[in-house]
Amino acid sequence: MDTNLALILVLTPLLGFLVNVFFGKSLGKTVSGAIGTIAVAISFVVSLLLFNQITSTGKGIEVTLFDWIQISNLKINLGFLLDQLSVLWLLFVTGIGSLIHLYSISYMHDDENMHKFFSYLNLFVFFMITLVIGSNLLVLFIGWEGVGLCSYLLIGFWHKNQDYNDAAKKAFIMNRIGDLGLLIGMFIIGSMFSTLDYATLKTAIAGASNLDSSLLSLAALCLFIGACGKSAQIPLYTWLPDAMAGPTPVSALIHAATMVTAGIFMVTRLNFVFDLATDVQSVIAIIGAITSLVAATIGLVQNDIKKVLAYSTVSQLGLMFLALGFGAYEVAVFHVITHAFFKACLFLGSGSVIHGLHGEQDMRNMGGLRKVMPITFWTMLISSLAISGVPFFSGFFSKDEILLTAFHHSIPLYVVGSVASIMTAFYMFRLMFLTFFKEFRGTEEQKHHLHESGSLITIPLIILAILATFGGLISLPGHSWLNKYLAPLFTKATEGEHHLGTTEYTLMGVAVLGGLLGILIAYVKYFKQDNVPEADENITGLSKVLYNKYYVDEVYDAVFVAPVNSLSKFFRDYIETGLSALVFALGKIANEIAFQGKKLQTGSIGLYLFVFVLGLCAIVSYIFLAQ
Amino acid sequence: MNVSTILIILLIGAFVTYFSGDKLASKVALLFSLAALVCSIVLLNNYSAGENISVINSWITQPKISFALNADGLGLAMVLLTAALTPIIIFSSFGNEYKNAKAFYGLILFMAFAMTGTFLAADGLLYYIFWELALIPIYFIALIWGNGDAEERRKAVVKFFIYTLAGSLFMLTAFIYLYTKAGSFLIEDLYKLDLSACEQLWIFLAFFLAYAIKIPIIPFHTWQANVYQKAPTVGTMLLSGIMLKMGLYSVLRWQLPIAPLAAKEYMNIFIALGIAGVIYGSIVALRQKDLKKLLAYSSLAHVGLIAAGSYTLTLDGLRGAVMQMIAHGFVVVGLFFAAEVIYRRFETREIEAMGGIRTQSPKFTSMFLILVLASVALPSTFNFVGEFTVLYSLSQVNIWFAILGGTTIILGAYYMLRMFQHVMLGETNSKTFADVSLNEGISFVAIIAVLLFFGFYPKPITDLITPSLETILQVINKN
Amino acid sequence: MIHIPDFAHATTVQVIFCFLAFITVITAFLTIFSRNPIHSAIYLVICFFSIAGHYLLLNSQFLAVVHIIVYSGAIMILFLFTIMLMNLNEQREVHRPRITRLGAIVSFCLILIVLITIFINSKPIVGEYDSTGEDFQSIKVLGKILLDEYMVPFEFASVLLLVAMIGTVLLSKKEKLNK
Amino acid sequence: MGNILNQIGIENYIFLSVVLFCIGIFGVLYRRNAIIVFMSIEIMLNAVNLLFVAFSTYHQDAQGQVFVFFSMAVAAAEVAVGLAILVSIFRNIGSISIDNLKNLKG
Amino acid sequence: MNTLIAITGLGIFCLLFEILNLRKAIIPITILGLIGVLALNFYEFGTEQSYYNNMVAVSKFSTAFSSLFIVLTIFLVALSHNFYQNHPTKISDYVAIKVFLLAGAVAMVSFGNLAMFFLGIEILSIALYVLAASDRLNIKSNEAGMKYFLMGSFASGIILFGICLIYGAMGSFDISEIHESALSAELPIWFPIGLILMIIGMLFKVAAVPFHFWAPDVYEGSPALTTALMSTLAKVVAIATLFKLIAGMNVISSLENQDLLNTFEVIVVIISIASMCVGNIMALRQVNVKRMLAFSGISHAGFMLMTLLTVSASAGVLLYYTAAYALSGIAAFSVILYVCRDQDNEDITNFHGLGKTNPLLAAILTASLLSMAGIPIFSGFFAKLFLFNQTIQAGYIGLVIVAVINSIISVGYYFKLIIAMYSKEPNQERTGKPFLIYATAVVSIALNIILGLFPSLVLDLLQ
Repeated sequence: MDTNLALILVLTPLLGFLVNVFFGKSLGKTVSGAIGTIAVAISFVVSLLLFNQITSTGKGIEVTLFDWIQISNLKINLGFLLDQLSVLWLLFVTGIGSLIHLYSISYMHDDENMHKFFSYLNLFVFFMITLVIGSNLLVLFIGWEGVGLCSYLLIGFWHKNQDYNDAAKKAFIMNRIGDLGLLIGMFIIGSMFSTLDYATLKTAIAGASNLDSSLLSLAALCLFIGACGKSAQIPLYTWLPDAMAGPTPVSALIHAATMVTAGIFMVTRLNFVFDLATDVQSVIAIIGAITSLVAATIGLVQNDIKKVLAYSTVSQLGLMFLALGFGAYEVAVFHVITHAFFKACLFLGSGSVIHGLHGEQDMRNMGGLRKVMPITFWTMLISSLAISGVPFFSGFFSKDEILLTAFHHSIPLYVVGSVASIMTAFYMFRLMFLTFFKEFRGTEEQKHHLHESGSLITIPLIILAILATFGGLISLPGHSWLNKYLAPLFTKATEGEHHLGTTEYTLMGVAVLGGLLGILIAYVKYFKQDNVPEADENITGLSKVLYNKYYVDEVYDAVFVAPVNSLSKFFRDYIETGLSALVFALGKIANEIAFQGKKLQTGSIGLYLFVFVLGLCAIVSYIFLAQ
Repeated sequence: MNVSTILIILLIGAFVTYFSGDKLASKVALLFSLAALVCSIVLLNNYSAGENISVINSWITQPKISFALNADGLGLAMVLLTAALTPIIIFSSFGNEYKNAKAFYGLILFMAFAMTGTFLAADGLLYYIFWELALIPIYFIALIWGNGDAEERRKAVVKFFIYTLAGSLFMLTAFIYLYTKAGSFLIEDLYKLDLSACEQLWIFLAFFLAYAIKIPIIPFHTWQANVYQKAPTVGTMLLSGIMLKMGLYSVLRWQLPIAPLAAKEYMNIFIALGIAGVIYGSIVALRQKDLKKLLAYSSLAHVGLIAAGSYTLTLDGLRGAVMQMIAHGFVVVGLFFAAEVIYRRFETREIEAMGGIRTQSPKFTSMFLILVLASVALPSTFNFVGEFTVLYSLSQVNIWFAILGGTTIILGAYYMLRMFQHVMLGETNSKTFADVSLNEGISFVAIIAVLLFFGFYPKPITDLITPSLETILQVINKN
Repeated sequence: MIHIPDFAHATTVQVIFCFLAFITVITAFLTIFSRNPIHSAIYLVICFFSIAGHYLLLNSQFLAVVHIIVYSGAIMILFLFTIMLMNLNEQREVHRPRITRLGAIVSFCLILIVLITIFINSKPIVGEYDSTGEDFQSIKVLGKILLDEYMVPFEFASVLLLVAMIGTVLLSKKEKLNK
Repeated sequence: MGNILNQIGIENYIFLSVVLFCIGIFGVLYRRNAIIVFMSIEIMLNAVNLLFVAFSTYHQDAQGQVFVFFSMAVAAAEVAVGLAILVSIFRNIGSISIDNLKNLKG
Repeated sequence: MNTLIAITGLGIFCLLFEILNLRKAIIPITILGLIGVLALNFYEFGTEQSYYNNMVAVSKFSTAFSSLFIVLTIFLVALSHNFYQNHPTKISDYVAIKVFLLAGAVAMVSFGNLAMFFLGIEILSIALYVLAASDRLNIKSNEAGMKYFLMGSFASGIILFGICLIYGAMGSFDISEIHESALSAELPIWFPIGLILMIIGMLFKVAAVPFHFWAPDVYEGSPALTTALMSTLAKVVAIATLFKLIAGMNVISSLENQDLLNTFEVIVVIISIASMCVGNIMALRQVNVKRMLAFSGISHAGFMLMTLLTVSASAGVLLYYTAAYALSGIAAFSVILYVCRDQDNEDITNFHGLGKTNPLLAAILTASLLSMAGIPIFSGFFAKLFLFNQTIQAGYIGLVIVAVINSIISVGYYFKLIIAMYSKEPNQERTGKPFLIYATAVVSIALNIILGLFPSLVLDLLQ
């Protein structure tokens, strides 16, 4: 029964994918969209069933399908582990996934390759599910790389544009850098504990008497590098903003709600490993904090609506890692969930805007859409409030938890996190003001066509907005359902719920004030003073640096890509030809000797006989005289 | 029925094909290659049923040389690879017209014959003979049916021939030396030899030269890219899909067990060479202008990793290497076929001249992409299984090896995707690109099916090769 | 060591040997150094006669006669005919490059020194030479040996001569160029 | 009668023969006139013949002398063939200098 | 002995046919006769016997090599038909000379007395001088004949001097007597000097460096069929005789007694290496195919000389090597004869596109070149293999490595020809399919391959 359920869970999206691949074109756009959506929806239903089962029994379900890879001391099964964590993830992956599929039916309706889009989405869901429910690291790795692939496919969905293709390639390769880390981490773990299976690993670590802690730290670090790649943390974050080249639903699903949280999932999954590697945990926290700040600062000045959201995603992911770094896994998970709600909603909202403007993404050319697109506006506003940490929206609770945790561990990181939060509030409302308020700044042509999106788009928005509002309820301070639910996963006693004391309330207040401050500044700057960001060429000073993302891409290009490319050219033009010439040189030398030798063969009998006699003398004297 | 049947089928096939005339040649060749495939599957069945399908007959009395074919799991796996790829390769050529087709297909079958023999031979000399025999057909295939400037081609092909022959002659010398010690060329007698460390080193090096050139391991690879580029695609497929594996297979079968001390002593150097090949090949591949050359360098990178895996002398390393060999064999044949498919339509191999194919040919794009992804070892393809195992084994030797070798997954993705982007994506190409025909599609689908099936379920192959690899390891570790 | 003849107490035989040897060597050199081929041929004839003298000294009269018949009588006549036929007597040899002469002299000295040194270095034959007293070189004995023991080579020599004959014919025969 | 070699010594014959042989070699190398070269070769053969006879006496054995007959036959045959070749060369190029025979080289 | 008599008789018959005006029958009857002789020779195989005061000593060695010579002569006679088509009046002479040459060759491997050896080698040489110069109106042929003659007689003189010294030391020309007394410690120095001079003379005949200079010029200048004869039969005869001399006169043991063995072996090794290197490297830049094969022959001489290091054990190997080499040589030369019929030279350009115009002949030439290069399944490979095996067992691994390197170099020029045949466009019409040439080519290459598949057939003959 469990096996069947698990298989249905996994295989329905795959089936959807296959159907769409092979028959999508002939089925027509709507049907193929429907098939895609239904496939994910079925998975969602199965997830619900499983959730129900888990909550009632409190025990995870393990399913082993067959032996997959045999390595001398490792036996790797293709198997699934459905426990609290994975089912939780399943719920929002398939849930939000279904919504976004639904949304896409309308959003992508004008695209000739819609069936392809749905097949890729389904494939993504398949891989994401695999990632989440794999019973060992290697199955996770299938999903891990698989979602990377889908991300590649979907970013480059409009493949006629080579810039998009570049972005897709960049995403894939950046991810692969992380994947190498993950692989190495797996290798170390595999050789240390002879297993990659979560359950076995957990017992093995618990039972191990004298662990080589430095090796384990190394493993944890490598795994974290993997997480960095997938979850867009410094230094591997640059792909995520570029990934916005893909269709907006993709950004919502993959690059906001689900795939990018895989890193957090993995770290949480292996909490027992990271718990033992405290120095790595500090690294994670620091990197998370820095990422959140850096991304937030860049987000401050971006003008592309999706780019703002992308940097915001990076920033929020940074906050989650901050929490992970303190071992507050459930807090991170909480934020993952709330973030999934409001960020998906934001992206879909922005998608709705872009859809309405026929592809315009520059906020400088927007404005005043509040009236034309009320539903979009309201849902986005709710989500913005949530992300800014305005009280009682879901983001408030989760972000607050993170900051609280940070405060308890490290004041500096707390400050960094808080600053990032304030900035978040600022740029989110900068976005809101620039997009929805004041007058429309686009062309007349666009203005003429402005309209609210259809119901297939607005319904998911509304659902997500509701979730973004109330999502915080699952882990109210002091009465956290989530913490209880997740408790079986963690070996260490969790940080526990923070007692709501003075400190906590003060901090909460500070956070709220900070959020409001950000909103206020945005209000003043973009509503009151009616500023519109300058055109690209007029941006100067610090803003220019920020606008150009600290030139990180350029630096990477100069430090990594360009050297590799010139090295490649150098190898191709010099080493290869040189080596080749070296081999040919042997032949040339022989030929040259032959050429010289030919001169010796003069045709003169006298010379021949002379050499004959010399040879004779040499032989005879060597044998008889050289004693 | 024993393993010589398959050799006989292929040999007779070669002659029948030659005499069947230009028109029928391709079909006859396909028929015989399929017969060989069927035969190899039957043999595999018999083998798994525990039947003895090896052959040993004395051939030359003095010096003692036997006609000995030994079919163990490893050999059979390679035979199966050959037998499966040959029909695919032949079938893939159906879209091309070759002048003097009877000779062309005859040579292909003959080459398959020789390569199969190499994989099966259990007598050093017989093995050497097959090894050399395999060289002749490919030489002619590349020379006569190749493409590009004739003078350049001649140069490349002759260099290839002389180079590989040079390496193998040293191997022959080593074999003769072994014979003077063992009094027999039979592999089990050679395994039993107790050589001093110094002797082993020299023998190891002599073998290494032969294999390093054939595989190729840097810096002995300079023949490769040019020949791949100049040879007709069928030849390139044979070379990269099967012939390279001869070298790798031989490392496992001959080099390591015969000179284990040297292998152990200098393990790190040879692993490092393999890994250097990975990195070097990947980097050079990045900036190639010719599609086939790019694939050639990618091949260099992949086989570097396989070689590194073999030299780890661990069960994982060997097993991973073998799996990777098979996987790489299929994938590289597929990729070269994709290059050929493009060539058939665009008459060019310059990457610059391509692009914008995707919009015109969704099927081809999908299949090509799957092959590209398999080549970069995406999990769920067979290549991943192999690569993971190899990298794991490397990590057991030294974690740095795994890290450096692992760069293949980054660099590999970089150059392959870059290639894919420039070849397939972008604005629709002005030239029309007809989507794959049924014939072409069948070849692709066959390859992809194999890669995906074993990607999820590599157990049959693992079970097949493990016992023989364990035997080899026992020999390696005998003292 | 070289047995330097003691001229003061030399026996007749030794004197004759030295004389003949001297003639032989000198005429041999003259053969080579003469500009005119006819002179060379004549010197060579003298050289052959001196060699025949050596044969006589060694008491092999039959061989000496045969030698004179074959060499002076046949071979040299052949040479002379050829020279005359080609009208070569006046022909002046083309200029020989110095390097050729130098090379010839060098190799001559070299091989002479090498061979002589080797023979000098070898242990000398000490004591009396055998003299069985049996007749071993009369015509009778030679005939017996030649036609009994050496019958096969004798016959085979005829094949040799036959081949030479066919060869010369083949080389000189003019064909009708009918095609 | 005693062995004549008791008075002369086989070594002297060897030396004489070697000197003669070397003169022959010298002649072959020194002269460019093919006829003289032939003659030099005859000198070489005669040097050997002389030594044969000397050895024959040394061993008191007739075989050496018998061999001289064969050697003479060979010399005659060689001269015949050689002159035939020479004649045809002379017919073709009107010269018998072996220096003119340098078409084949390299 | 019977073989020798029969061959000589056959030669005389050939001459008679001309008198009887049976010109057309000469070649078929000669071939039949030679086949008969071959049968006779086979019949004698295995009998160890000496005839006529040990003038002719028949042994396995001599019969085996004689058979090889006879086979080669059959091929050469068969090729004569087309080659001498334009010289109908001389054909009997040509054929008779070849048959007598064979008699000389047989005498050289079955001699029991140095007189026979000397006469044999002279018959062979004189016949070759004649054949080399036989294209009497062609200045190149004249030159070749003259060069060969001068140098050959020079070498004959040295051989004769060697024989003389041996006689001086031994007092006998009989091989078995020499064999026995060679071991006595009281030998004068004349014996080893004589031996060395004889060996040097024979090295000239096999064209080993530094006595090789004549070979390329003579091969190039001679009529192609003569070149074929020289590069196959003559070379094989010479090396076999050299081997027999060394084996028959117990050279190794006697040199060992006199502490000269080491230096002798060093000399052999040096000459062998030099021959291989010079032959192969010089062949690289040759344009004329015959000249190229001459250099290739020099290098093969170097290979064959390696057997002299292991005289006691390598008779079979030598037989195999010579057979393989000569058979591929015959096959190659048949094709060359065909291709260069109407050409005044044998440049590689003549072979352009042969693969297209005459695929069979091209394949045969390819096969024979591959055999010479030592590529498996052709007997050339096994020849090298057995040779290397033998040599490594004797401990000369360095020599083998040099030989291996040389094999690699040799591929360079063999493949030049193959490439010319297959990857260049034909530049001339090639009409006609002369049966005898085709037959010779096919049969010789088939024999070559059969030897490759069943090396034991030949190899075990002399074990």
